[in-house]
Amino acid sequence: MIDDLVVNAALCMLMTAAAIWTVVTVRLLRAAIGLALTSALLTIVMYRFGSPLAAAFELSVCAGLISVIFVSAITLTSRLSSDRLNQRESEVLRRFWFLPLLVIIAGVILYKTSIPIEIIAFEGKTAAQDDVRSIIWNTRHLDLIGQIAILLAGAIGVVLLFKERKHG
Amino acid sequence: MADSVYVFWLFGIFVALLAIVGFYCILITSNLIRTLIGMEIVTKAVTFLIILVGRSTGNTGLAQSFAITLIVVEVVVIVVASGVVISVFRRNGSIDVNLFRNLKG
Amino acid sequence: MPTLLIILPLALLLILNLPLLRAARRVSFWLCAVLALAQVVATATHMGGLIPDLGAAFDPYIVLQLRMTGLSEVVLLAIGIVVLASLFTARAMIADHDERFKFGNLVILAMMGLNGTALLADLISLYVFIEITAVSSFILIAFDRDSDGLEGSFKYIILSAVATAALLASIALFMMVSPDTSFAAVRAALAVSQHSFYVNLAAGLLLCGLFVKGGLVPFHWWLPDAYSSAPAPASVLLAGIITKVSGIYALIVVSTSILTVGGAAGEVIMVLGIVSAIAGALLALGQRDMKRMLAYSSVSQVGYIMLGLGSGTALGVAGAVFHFFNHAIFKSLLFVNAAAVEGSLGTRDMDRMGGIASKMPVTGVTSIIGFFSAAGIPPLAGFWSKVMIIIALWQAGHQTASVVAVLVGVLTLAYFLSMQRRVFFGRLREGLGEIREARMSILVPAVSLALITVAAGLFFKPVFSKIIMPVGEMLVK
Amino acid sequence: MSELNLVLPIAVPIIAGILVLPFRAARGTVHAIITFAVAAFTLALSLALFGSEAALSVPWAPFGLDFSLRLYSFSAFILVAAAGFGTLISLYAAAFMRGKEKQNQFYGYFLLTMGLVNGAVLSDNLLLMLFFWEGLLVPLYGMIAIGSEKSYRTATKALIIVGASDLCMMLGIAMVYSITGTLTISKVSVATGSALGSAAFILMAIGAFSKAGSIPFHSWIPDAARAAALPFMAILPASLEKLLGIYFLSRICLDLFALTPDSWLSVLLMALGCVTIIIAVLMALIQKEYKRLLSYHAISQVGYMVLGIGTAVPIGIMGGIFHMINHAIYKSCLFLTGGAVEHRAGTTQLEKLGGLRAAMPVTCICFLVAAASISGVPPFNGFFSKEMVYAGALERGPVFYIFAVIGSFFTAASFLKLGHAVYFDRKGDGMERVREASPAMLIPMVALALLCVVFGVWNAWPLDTLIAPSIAASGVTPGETHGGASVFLVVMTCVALGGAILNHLSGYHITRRGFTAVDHIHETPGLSWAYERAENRYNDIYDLGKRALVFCARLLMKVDRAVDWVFERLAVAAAYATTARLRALQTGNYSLYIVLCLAGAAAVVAYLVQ
Repeated sequence: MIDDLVVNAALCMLMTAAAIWTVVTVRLLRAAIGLALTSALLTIVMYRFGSPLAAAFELSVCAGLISVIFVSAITLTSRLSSDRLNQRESEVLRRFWFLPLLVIIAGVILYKTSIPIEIIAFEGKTAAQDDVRSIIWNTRHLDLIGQIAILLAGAIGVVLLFKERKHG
Repeated sequence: MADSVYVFWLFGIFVALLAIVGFYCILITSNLIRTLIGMEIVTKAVTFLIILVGRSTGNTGLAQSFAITLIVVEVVVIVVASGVVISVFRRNGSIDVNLFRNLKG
Repeated sequence: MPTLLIILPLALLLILNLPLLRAARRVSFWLCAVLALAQVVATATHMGGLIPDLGAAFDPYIVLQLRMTGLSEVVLLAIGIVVLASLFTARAMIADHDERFKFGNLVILAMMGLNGTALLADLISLYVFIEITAVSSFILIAFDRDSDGLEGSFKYIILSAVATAALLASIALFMMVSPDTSFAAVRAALAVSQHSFYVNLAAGLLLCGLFVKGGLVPFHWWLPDAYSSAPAPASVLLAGIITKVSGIYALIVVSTSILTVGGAAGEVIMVLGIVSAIAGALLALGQRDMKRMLAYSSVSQVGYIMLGLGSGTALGVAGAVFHFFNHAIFKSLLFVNAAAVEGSLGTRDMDRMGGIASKMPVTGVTSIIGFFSAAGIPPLAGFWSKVMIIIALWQAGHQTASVVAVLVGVLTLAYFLSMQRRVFFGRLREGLGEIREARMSILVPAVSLALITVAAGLFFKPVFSKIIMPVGEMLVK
Repeated sequence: MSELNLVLPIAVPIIAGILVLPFRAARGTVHAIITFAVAAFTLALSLALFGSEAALSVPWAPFGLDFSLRLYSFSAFILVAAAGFGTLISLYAAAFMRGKEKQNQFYGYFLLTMGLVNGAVLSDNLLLMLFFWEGLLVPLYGMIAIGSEKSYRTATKALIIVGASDLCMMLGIAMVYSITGTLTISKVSVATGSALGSAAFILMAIGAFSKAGSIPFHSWIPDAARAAALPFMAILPASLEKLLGIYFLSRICLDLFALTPDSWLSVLLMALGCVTIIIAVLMALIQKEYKRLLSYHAISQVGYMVLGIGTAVPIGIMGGIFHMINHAIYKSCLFLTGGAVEHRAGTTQLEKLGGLRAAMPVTCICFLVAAASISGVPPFNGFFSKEMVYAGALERGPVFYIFAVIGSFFTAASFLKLGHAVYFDRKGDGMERVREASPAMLIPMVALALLCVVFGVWNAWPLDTLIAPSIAASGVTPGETHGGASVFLVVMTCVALGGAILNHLSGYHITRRGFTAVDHIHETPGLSWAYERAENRYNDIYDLGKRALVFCARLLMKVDRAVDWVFERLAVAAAYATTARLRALQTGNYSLYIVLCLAGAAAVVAYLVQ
């Protein structure tokens, strides 16, 4: 049990480190890769926390699809992106050394503060509630319909925003 | 139950840290794409929180379905947002946040 | 019928977008309009008790956790009306057929999201449907892909992401105490554990997320940018209903069916209401851009709604709901008029207008009606809802808030007068001799909305006792 | 008499107004005819209703807001008066407005005003009354705003002042409601003893004052009179709204609150009345423009009404109400003469006018009658009502009486100046071709002047049939009043009037111009003979006194403008300064927005978690 906790904590630390790297690295492409790495580490933690299906989604969508989107957006825009912006960005990011320190301090402070957690009470566990597929298909139709709609909105958005405009 | 309390409290710290990193990124950068990356990190923090709550309460079914919904919705938001960024680039030739201050007052 | 309200828009969209049905796109505008009109008619007849339930027969086949209350009826009616107004405005303002088709699609998507928000009773679904509406409106704001539109859209995306993060975190925290995220379950769980740190944190985050969505001061920053830079028909929809449903309606529902209004949450809502009412009115006073002024006026009016909600009494909540409806009507009316003016003059700068009421009489008269209703001049509907809110505040013992609400009325009058004077009254400005009245498809919604405002004011007695007050009593049990 | 007839005087003018409003007209004949017909119909109807009592109550909206109207002696009397003025003015307007711009708006607003005034007079529910009362803002604003290019400022100022005081009234009504639990006027009766009761009284009185145009809510009236090109703008505030304001003040004092002579509120009202009389009349004295001078008198005369009602003794109250109706008569008449002069001579600057007596004899005679009336010259109506107010004031304390008499002296002095400057002095430049006004303008003028005489000579008739029943309905027993002015009062009045005449003559003797005749001699009457005897010897003292008085008048003018500045500039400037601060936060930088949002969220969460 303790081992499990230690491994999880170590993974979370790695994940935080990856996130920090994502933020402080100067090259945008590397930032996108850092994001994918964060996502992948999160996937492992999720899997170990007993959420395999969500973990699979996280891996395929966040680590996969979103990275692809970012990389394509970066290549689409960096082709002509001015040097001035890059230079200023790196100047700004030079100030980012401060971030890891900030995160460590915040972590220590949070660790030392003890906020009483009074209630975590979910004991009426039943078979139906345990199975994620049955929950999705049996009780959350509305969310499914919503997801269809939002994907449709995304499709319209892609058609509208990614395409070059006909006139002007 | 004591175990769950400890788990929630320990990993809750990482949720907070991820959120701090994400917001820090949004606030300090001058690049629109990096802003979106910051947004993604904040979303990661929230996803982690949901899974953590599921783990602590044992209600993993609901937590997972919630997380999946969240992932689907977020990807669409990111797609639309990067579509806006690309349009901005096509229009202005730059994705500098500082060009983004026409609307004020 | 609740199920149909969600399924039909989605089905229509899917059918219209089938590659085989390119021919259907020509009539897509009318199909969308008919759908919205059907919603208006069905809701109105249902409210009037004329028909039992139009789609009750279909409901057993698709099980969605929806609930149709008196409040949802009011909101659904407002949604239908504003969507119609927006569609007609789009017909006049967007020339290209293909663009108009896409615009119609987005409007219907937004309508579906709004309908869902108005009908659901579950926090996760609330998040999903708010996001549907939000994503549609991101695209709508950036529809023209002009510089301002993109900027407004991006700011909305970013601040909306902050709001979403708060919303999600709060739902997750609520899941710690509740096995389910339906409103009833969360409410029951909260009754047991009221004083926990995390529960209060969750409540605070939930409120803040919705404050951002609804554009209350100091969470309103995106709102003027988004409203003023969106294309005209999109700002009708945004100002009239989108932010109101996904922010304000959600706040009303959440604070009455999850949190118990009148406690600390009620105090927070009331303080923000006062701040928004004052700051919004003051900010509106200093604007030159017509749409931006109307946007800030929205912030101020939303403050009134929050005041009514924060009072925690049945009358106050009823007043809030009625003001919600009235605001949807008169604010879309004003935005439709702004669209007409912008369409004719090609500018939104009020300093470059003047005396155009002589050239655009219908627009001028309807905008006076909208302005009177917004400023709370009897007997228009806006007067009644403000009176209800003020009386409720007084009765609930918040005399100061009530006095502030009255005084903000003077500010409201001041900025609307300044707008009317700069735009419509006076002598016609030089160089504007050529302008003409807007097209029919803008005048139709303008006149209809004006008539609704007048009618809701004149027939206040039945509206109040049959519809509004029962809603208030239902919400504050 | 069916109860539904009560709705007609309200509905017919309003509907006619709304119908007239959208249609432009080049000459406006049709508009004028419709307006006159509606006004005449209202007059006939109100005459038919006069003497009967009726009540109509239809539940309309919740919170005790019923559509309830009540006709009884007082409201019937005001109804007749309002309709009468409306008819006369509409006739006059037909001549004056011919061929002017924006006739449709003028007649539309005019009809709306008539309907709304009738509604406010008849309503028996406080909120319903407020409804009509606030509604009057719309035509008021519109009427001022259509005047000229720059009238918007004035219109907005009027709207803000009147609107703000209406809000006070709304608060007062809310207090009354919370004290008594009812909004029906005939059922409300509040004791003024309690703090809340006193506050409610003051708040509601503020509403009445601003409608009536009493100090310190007056500053829009003179501006409106100048800014609006239409003399009617001055007529509506001068007659209809004043009628309404004083009507409501007396309702407050008599019905709602039962003001008693021993309460401090009564003293407050009287003090306010005296202050209004003196300040406004001193400012009227130094005006150099016809309509503006009349406007300040309109304010000053309100002081007499407030003083009379504030005495809370029967004779004073009757005097106040009688003065109200008299004032409406002679002030309308005076404004009509001003309008006629403007119409024919093309200016209302006193400096340019002069010697119009021969060219406009009828106008001149009407002016003389009305001016004599306002100054309180014996056979005319103003004399009798003022005597009653004096009697009431004397009963309460000599101080108030002395103020009132001083006011009377200055009134007479300023009207001597006005009349002399306009009608009698040597002819001004370009006044040769001035002709008498048209019959449509003369008829109302003559009718009003005749009324001045009728109400003066046969004053027992209006007092017995109109006013005594009115206040009797409110539970005040009218005593033996009419015509019974005591010898002392009459003598004092004559002394004041005589002093004013002497004063004027001596001033004219020096400057040889009526226009400047009172600019320099504002001495107490007792000293003017001394001046004549020894001009040089007393010169220095005289100069001193003259300077002091002119200084006082100028100072008061400054104070007046300062009050105006507070309303017009300071409030606006403060609002705009705050606006600028707030707008500075909206920098366009969304990082800042996020920080502010997070800060707000932190505050909210901290408050909830605490």
